[in-house]
Amino acid sequence: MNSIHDMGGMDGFGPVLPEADEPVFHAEWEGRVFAMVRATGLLGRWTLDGSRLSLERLNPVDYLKASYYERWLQGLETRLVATGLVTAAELARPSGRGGGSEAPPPVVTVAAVSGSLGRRDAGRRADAVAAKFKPGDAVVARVMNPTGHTRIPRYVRGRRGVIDRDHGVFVFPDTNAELAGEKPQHVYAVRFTASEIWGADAAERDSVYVDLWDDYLDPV
Amino acid sequence: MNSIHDMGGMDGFGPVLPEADEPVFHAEWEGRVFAMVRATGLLGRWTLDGSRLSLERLNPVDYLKASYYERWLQGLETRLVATGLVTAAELARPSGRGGGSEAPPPVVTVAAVSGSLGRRDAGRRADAVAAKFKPGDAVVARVMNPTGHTRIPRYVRGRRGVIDRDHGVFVFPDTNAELAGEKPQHVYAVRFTASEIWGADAAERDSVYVDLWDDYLDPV
Amino acid sequence: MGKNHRHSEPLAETTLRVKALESLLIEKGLVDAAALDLIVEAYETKIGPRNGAGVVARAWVDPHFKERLLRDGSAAIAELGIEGVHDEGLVVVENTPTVHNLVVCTLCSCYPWPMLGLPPVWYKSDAYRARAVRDPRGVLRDFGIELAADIAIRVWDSTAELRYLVLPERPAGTDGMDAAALAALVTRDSMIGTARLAPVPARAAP
Amino acid sequence: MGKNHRHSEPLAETTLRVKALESLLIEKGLVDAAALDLIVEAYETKIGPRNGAGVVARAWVDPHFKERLLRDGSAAIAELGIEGVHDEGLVVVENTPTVHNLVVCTLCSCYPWPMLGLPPVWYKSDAYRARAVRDPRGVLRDFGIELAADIAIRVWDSTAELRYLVLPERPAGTDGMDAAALAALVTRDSMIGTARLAPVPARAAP
Repeated sequence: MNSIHDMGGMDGFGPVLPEADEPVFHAEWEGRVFAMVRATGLLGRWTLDGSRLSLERLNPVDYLKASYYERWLQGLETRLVATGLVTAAELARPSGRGGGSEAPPPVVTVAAVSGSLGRRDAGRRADAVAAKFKPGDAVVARVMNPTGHTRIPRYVRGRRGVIDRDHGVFVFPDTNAELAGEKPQHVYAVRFTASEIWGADAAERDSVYVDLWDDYLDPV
Repeated sequence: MNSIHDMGGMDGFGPVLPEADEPVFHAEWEGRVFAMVRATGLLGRWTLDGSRLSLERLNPVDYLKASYYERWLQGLETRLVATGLVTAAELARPSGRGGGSEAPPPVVTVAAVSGSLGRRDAGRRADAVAAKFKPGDAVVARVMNPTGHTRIPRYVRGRRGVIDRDHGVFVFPDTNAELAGEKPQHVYAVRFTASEIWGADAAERDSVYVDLWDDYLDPV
Repeated sequence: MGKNHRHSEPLAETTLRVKALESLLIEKGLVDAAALDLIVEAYETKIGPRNGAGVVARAWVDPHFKERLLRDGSAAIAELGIEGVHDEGLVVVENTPTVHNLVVCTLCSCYPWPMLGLPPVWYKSDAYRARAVRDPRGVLRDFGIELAADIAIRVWDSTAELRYLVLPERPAGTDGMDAAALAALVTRDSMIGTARLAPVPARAAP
Repeated sequence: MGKNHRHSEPLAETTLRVKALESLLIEKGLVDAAALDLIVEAYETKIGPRNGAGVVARAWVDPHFKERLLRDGSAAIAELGIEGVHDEGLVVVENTPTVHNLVVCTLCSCYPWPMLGLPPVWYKSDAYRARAVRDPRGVLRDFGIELAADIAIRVWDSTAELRYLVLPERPAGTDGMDAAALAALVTRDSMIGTARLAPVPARAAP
């Protein structure tokens, strides 16, 4: 969807402000949100694409106002409720434990987490899918504006590029986000000249490489 | 500039919510802001394009959070300060009159306003400028991403259309906004099919007409 | 529910800021408060959709006027003595049984003031600006209109200084009505393209 | 000054909301608090840019490793025993005197965690995501780098599940240094592409 998250090429956000000696987390709650997102991902109730979609669906004002981990928190709450793992009423309850019942043994344990630290399902698949393109081929990024999740940024749609390399076969985000099939296919790094994307005033030698799936590309 | 104001084709803003029996202004201050913007426009210190630019330069969060007349108010304050008609210190002063000095006679009077009600300089010029295109010509909207004011929306850049009609000669927004010259040139209604802009899933018969200047167009 | 209803929030700070700015402009001799009053009054009481409705009704009853109106909207409307319009470059686009027109300004809020007055909040809303060009049929659904697939939609994005007015179809059941009676049937939204005019039921015999 | 410093604002409400959510997940038997602790601890203390710096230094001293690294980053790094990386599809792109690489994720915040740890706030900021693809030279200026016009910039937008690591140029003045000493020179930002490594001044004779 063309929501505010697709911000490549937008103006008006001001300078980039590096922070000296930045901590990993700026507050304890940020670390807890990060950990909860990682841990609940192991429950297998949504895909990485689906979790991105839950952020993309935030209202644009809420998205821009929120800090990074506030966005993650909102997205996680949305996914938990959408999958029925948690109810909206439970979320709205004041902080602290509910009734007296003993908690059942946890699904995501220390052992489960230890085995997956730094690891994730990156969507690579072993399926033998034929590649539509090979390095050096001229392609055009499709003009498409799906209302669901997609990973083709607005700024390359309709622009011509060249296949730089074939990364292999991966699940397709547009369908995978809503559990509508993995549709595995080749992903390529596609090289676009900066002037093709931004116009004649772009630096002549500069280029932008974007990773794009077969279903986002047409031959020129 | 590609700021948040260029929102054609974006998702995520929710439904359109018509309001029954809507008043012209929802609060007295809205009418005052509207009137101040109209009246100060007669001072001749900025162009209509320049006043648009002052809104486009709002930070995206501020832009989206603000109601319509709040945006106008922020833009007006910016223009008044930028042109030196008012100082930032004066704006920051608490409400109410300042020192005891008598106000000088106003520049924008009732008489000045009466003559201009419902009228404005719409940028049409009598210059004899040759048209680059004629109705029926196939054109492509230029891929360009100027960092200043422009009136070519992102969603048509790089897309092919047909000249529907020639509206005549008008000042060019990109230069006129910053008082860098009127550069008068022809403006055309350009017809784009919805599928050319949005892709194959758009309704086959639908189209979008966009008014574009000669400097935004190339022949196909 | 978003921007459309922000105006109902408390805005004490904004009110003060606006009052301060007005005082400042007056104090500095830039504007006359009475001039501001005049502008507000004109848009609250004089400049509104009745102007546009009169033009539409006239086009329905006078085929020659309609032809001139579609060829050069500003010139035709100048005949009617509505002030200021000829500066605008008004373009009138006609709905037919197979074409439906819809007007938007994706970049700000351009709107034919002299014809319709100031735009409603929804017209200036982010939702309308963002969606009208991409999903006009969805937007029409928000207004309760389900447009048949075989009707072509033409969306007019007012990116320049031209202003667009939709000439809606004359409703069925209005044969013999005069221009004044017809003008009373024309709604603001029908001239933006977010409404279609309902047929007028036959009157019972007297 | 925008999003980068929002984290310094009071966030009492958010803190409570996060605590409530964690209690709820534990109470429902979904996650173990100790598992959350382990994740936080790993990213606060173990998984960070030292991993990437080791890979870069190794490539500088071992041309065969460098060749393998540029051909298949994940496979080469697996040789070094850094956990989990081979799942990622790591792509290493090399800076040269005529090419400068810069990594961004315009759509969210994709970043080579196993190599660099969690991304800094600026990498995730709207300003960086919006501008890196359009105005990489301006972004580099925000980092104090003025890149010569004859150096070609390659911006890598991480739109898929590949992750990009920049192999910076080996600084002048480092001849004869071993991998451990070289690794200490490699900064996080140089592996994202928003820093270049300064030459090492010749040491005074002992």
